[in-house]
Amino acid sequence: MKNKLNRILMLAMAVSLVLISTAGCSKKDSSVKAEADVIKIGVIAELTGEIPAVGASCKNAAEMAVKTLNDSGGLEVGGKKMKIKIQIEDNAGRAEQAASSAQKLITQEKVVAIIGPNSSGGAIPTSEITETAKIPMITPWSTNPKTTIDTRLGKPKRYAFRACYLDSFQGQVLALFAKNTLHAKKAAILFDSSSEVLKGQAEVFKNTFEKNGGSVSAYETYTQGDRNFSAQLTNIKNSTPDVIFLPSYYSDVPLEVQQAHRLGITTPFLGSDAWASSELLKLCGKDCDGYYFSSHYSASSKSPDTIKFVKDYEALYKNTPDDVAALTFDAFGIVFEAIKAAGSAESEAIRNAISKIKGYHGVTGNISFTGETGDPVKGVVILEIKNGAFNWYTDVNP
Amino acid sequence: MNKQIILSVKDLSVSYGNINAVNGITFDVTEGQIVTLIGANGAGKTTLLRAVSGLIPYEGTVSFSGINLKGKTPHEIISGGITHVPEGRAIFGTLTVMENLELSAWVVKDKGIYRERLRHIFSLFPKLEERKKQLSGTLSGGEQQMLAIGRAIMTGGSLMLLDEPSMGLSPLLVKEIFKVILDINKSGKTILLVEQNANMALHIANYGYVLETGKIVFHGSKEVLSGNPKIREAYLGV
Amino acid sequence: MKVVASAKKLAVPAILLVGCALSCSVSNSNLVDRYVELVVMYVGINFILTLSLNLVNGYMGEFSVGHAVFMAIGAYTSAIITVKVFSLSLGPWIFPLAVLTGGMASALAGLLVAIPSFKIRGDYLAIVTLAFNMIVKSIIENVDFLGGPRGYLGIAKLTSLVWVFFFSFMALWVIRNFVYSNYGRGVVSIREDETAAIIMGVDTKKVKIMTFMLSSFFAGVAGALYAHLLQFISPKSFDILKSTEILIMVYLGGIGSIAGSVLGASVYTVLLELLRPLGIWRMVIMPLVLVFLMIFRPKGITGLREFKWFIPSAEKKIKLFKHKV
Amino acid sequence: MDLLKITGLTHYFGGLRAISDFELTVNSGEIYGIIGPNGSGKTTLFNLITAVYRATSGSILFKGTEITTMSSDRINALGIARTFQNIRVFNGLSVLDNVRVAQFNKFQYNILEALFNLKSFKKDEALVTERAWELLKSFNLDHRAYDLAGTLPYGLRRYLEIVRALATEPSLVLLDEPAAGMNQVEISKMIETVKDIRNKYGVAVLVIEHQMSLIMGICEKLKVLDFGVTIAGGLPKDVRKDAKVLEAYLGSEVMD
Amino acid sequence: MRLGLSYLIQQFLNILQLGSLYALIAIGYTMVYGVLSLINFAHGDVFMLGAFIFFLAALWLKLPFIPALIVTVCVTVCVGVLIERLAYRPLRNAPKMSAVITALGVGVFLENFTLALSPYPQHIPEIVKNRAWVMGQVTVSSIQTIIIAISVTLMVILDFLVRKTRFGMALRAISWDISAVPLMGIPVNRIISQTFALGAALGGAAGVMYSLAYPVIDPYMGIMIGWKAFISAVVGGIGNVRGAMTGGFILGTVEIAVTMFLPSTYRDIVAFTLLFVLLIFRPHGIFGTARSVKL
Repeated sequence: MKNKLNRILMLAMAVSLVLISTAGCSKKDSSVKAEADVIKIGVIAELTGEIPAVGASCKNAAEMAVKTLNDSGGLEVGGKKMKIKIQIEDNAGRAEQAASSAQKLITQEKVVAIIGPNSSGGAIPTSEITETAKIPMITPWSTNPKTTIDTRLGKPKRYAFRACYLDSFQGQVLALFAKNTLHAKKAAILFDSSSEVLKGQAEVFKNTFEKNGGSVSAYETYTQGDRNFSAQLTNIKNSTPDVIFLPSYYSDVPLEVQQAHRLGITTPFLGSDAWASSELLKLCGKDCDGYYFSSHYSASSKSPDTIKFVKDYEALYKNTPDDVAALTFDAFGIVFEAIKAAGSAESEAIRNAISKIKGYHGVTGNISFTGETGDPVKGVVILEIKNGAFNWYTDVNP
Repeated sequence: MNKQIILSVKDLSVSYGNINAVNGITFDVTEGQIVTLIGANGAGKTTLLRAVSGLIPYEGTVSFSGINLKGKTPHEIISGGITHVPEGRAIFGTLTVMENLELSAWVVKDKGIYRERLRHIFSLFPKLEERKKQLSGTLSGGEQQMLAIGRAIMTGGSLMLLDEPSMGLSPLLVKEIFKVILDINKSGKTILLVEQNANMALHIANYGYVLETGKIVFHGSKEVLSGNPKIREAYLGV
Repeated sequence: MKVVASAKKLAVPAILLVGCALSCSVSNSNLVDRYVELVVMYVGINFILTLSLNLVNGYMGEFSVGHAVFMAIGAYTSAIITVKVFSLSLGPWIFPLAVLTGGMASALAGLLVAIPSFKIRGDYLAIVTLAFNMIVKSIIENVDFLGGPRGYLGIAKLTSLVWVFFFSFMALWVIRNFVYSNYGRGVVSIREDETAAIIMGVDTKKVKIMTFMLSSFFAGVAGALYAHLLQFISPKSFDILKSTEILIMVYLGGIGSIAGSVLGASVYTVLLELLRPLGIWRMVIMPLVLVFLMIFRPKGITGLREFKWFIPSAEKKIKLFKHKV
Repeated sequence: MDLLKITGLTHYFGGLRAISDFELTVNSGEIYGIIGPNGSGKTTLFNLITAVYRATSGSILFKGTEITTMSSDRINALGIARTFQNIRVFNGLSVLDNVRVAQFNKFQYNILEALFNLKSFKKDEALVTERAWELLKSFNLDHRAYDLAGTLPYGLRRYLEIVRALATEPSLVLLDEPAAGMNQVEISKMIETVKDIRNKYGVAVLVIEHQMSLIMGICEKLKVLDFGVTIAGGLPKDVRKDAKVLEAYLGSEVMD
Repeated sequence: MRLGLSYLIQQFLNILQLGSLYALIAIGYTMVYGVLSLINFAHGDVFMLGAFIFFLAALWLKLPFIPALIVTVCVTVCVGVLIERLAYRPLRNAPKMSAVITALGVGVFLENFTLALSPYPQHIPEIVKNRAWVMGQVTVSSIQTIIIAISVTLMVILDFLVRKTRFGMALRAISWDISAVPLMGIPVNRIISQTFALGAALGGAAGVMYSLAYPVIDPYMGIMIGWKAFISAVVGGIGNVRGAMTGGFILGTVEIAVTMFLPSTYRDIVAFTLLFVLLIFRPHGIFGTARSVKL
């Protein structure tokens, strides 16, 4: 009996070790062979876990970006047309899985750059790994300031970039919008306190709004997975605000808005980029009509790049691309642009080229990097929901 | 009297892990009789009954009215005509007396038979009728034993397995219960009685088997067993 | 004879030394892929977690479902120490101290579950541990000093293969010593028959306190290693899903066995990585594998048996036998 | 000297009286028997002495100390050990460990010494292990010491339970039906064992049993319980002639 | 004004709605626990499946509310019974914890299988026309009324089933002492299957009503609510059907009451601390009793 267990244990250990290393080695061989005319880019997306919709959009846009490029003949690098290959890894929305995905992409798949992860929880550990490995990474969607800053040294990380604007900027824009455009004096806030993004938005909004002479009449929270907001909304209703700021994910928004209406709340809602998904229109129906929210981009934008992107995406996936899709597409665009500019597919060259990008015409607007930080300079779009569509309302540029 | 063998057990063995609780037992029960199995705690009596009613796997054969019971589920065996009053009574404490009886009529499809048996039970145990709405967990030990026997009557069947009906009962109650057992026997049921109270058991039984550590060590008619000095010393305390 | 005896005496420090040296050279050379190294470190951390939960769920037979909470306490405590100390640039030698402090803090928290366990048992105790997990997670979310839901930042990467090896080995050695001491026997006697144990003079309260504290101590150590490996911790990393993951590793490997924890942690962690090519279907296949494994090996891979290296020499003769819990 | 002195002990289960106004005095080194039909409250008595249940009223003095409200492990540390009617050895522990764990109160080492495998731990462990071996040897269980207790045959588990009880170094052992399920040969062996417990280890014994041969063979005094009430007591030879006892326990000879 | 009467009434209605949903799901946990002593962790995911099947029935088959509800319940019943057959029955005699882990595995499987087929959250079309009645400052919506009415009806029916029918008696008999049940000639396996069916039916129905009230559904929606329903079942005393109902309403009340009187951020802390304290004082829940062990 003892011997049997002995053998099982040894066997299991040996098998697992061999499996991991051969899995790694075989990939290494193939990548060595293929390296000549293929550039490999890694994608880390939240395919499973708490925000699978984000991962799905990211995956779709990534596949589309690469397909579009390859169909057009590939990327010209140093006079040679090269194809792009992507390797998509799931991080299940968890930090440790994001880290192992990143490590696997770097050491075994030998990718030259990484797009993703989208959640800050995954993006931060990933950025630490790419920093050590000197591989550039662009997170499409992580708005946490710490993703691109090395907190210990208090200076920007060299290899971490993002395709989106920062939360603080968005929060300020929204607070001023509520104050000046919507003429609100009293605002109520309802947000998901277990989400770092949404809590950040709520805090910045509150500070800016109060600094500019407004008052916050109710500051209510819930946690992820809650579906019943009646108690919080009843409190909000009692505080009689002029506007309700609702930094909530688009899947929660319809519930909140509908429940508010059922409780007889007529105060307008104001949303953040977390609303920006075409799903919201389906989910919310008429309930969200007339509300404003900020976004990274507008699918109804008149920019030719955006129009083409939206058309292609809808043709491929039968739904309107959300901001994650647009940002992922832009992240790829930035990497392609950088490779072209650098004339090389070396990670270091790509990194340097990204940091020098100025005025890249992306789906989500013009994107520039200052060369000092990984945070782009780009504008916030305010959209209005009208007749079951997102309509461009205004742009706010920094 | 038609002396037909109703239950026949051959080479029955049951083991839990490495422990043989019952070790190659062979015995018969003749129709219309009261047969008793006596022996101390742990001698394997309860295990034996549990094997007969299909609750535990065993080796050997058990046949009832000529039908081999091996591989049958307890549900099939019980509806086939064997009832089993388990040790410790095992009444369902959160159910009322009436509910206990109703539940044990699971295999009784005919409403008329159900009412008939209910009347019979209440005539045997008038106390149960008084308490039919009471939660059975609050009954006294004797009443619980009555209910347990009542349930078996309700289930029907021609052979009743009784596991230690006297346990925890005062002498007066024991007498009463044994009287009921005799009555039930007279009404046509065959009874296989497992008992520690050897005196009482042998008193009403026609035939007895003595179990020791999973084996039958003596058997014979009640006169033979009561007369055996060894048994008298070990089990009758005389 | 004497040589053998003294060799045996030296075995533990020797293995520790050789293992440390080996893992040090492996991580400094490029012998092993960084990815493999990372996965091995995950295996190590998961092993510590699994073993520590095995102590409560396997050896003691309780059903704790909120083990990630102890990991969280260890992670946050140690992170605060290193972040604050490192801002004073005191050097990485403080790291083991921080890990141990994380463990201690976590052990103290373990007391909070140990005391209710005197009265509350089984599924009700499971709910107590679950509630504790939720409470602590919610507290972290609400305390700005800890970064709230944004997570705690600025943690240096101090966890290396050497430290993971060192602490895994310590966990194995210490828990093995515990299991084969009178405390350990007391723990198993509680699982087998708590009433009989207390009547036979086992101070069940003391044993429960020791077990919960030791278990949460090592969960805290694992949390500290985790924090300094990923350099980022947030309340989400220690939610009920993490707790469930640890539970699965314990029962997958086999309860009441150190070998079971080794196997459970490695099989689970490695399988999760190996199935990566399946993409989204990975998380569909994984639970199916688990369900089949439980149906065909209901007692886990080892099924209550122990690997002989993990048994102290004096106890080696004890026969291993499958039996029902 | 009074080792155990029980006065006015009463216990109710819900509304049912399990034991009422029970009195008992056991002297050091005495073998005392308690008989009565199943369900008459004998095991309840043991459960009250070892604090599995709390008495509704009455007092239990052991070596002059009030133990009525003490916890089970403290009572054991004072010197009362017991066995159980339906054997409760620790099936998942080896035979040796069953005996070692019962010496819980005898260990001197603390938790840190155990965790780091220090000298004092090893020394203590060696002592305890040696004692366990001695006990196992004298009860002929040493050849199964490394087996899991759950794999022992019924009879050996009964003995293991007795060894485990003795390992706690008690001055009083409560035996709950030690001879249940045994044949005459085994019973005579058990009789010798119980005598040994008293003679070799100097431990007083309080025994519940149905096997008259055992009771009559060893008990110096007897108490008969029926329905929680003491119906007789005294020397075995007197008790067995008591009409009430014959009626209640042995079953009346005649039935109408 | 904040604590005015209409505010209290409004919150009370909220409590009724939330509490009855928790209670419905909790019953599924408690019934299975009653017969098998198994925490059926997959139950929250059966509830999730209920919402998805309802979605499909409404969207694809274009069924109106009542037929869609019936179809959903039928499918979840099949799923519930299938889970019992395939995953739990082989482990009936295995250590209890193996079955619990299997249940966890089945739950994760259901979640991710659904996810693989539908990665985006889905929106349930407005099947029941929602109307709001305003009475003073209290607003009552038709959906709220439907949920409370159906839940209460189901609970009354179930209570009747458990208390008055033979099936219910068998159920209670099994939870009291499973070993003696076969001796009454009762086919235990069939009763267990039926229990799973009933639990799954209630879970499915709860899924339907949940998706009426909160019409966005996703594959992970069953996890949190599953845990909370399980907590409700334990608070009530696991294994006891009335306990589960009470527990559901208690949890709903605590969650909403905390939001009423304290910052909603503290809701989880306060709610779970109360739970912690409750269990210290009543280690077997509100209706649960300790089973005495025979020595």
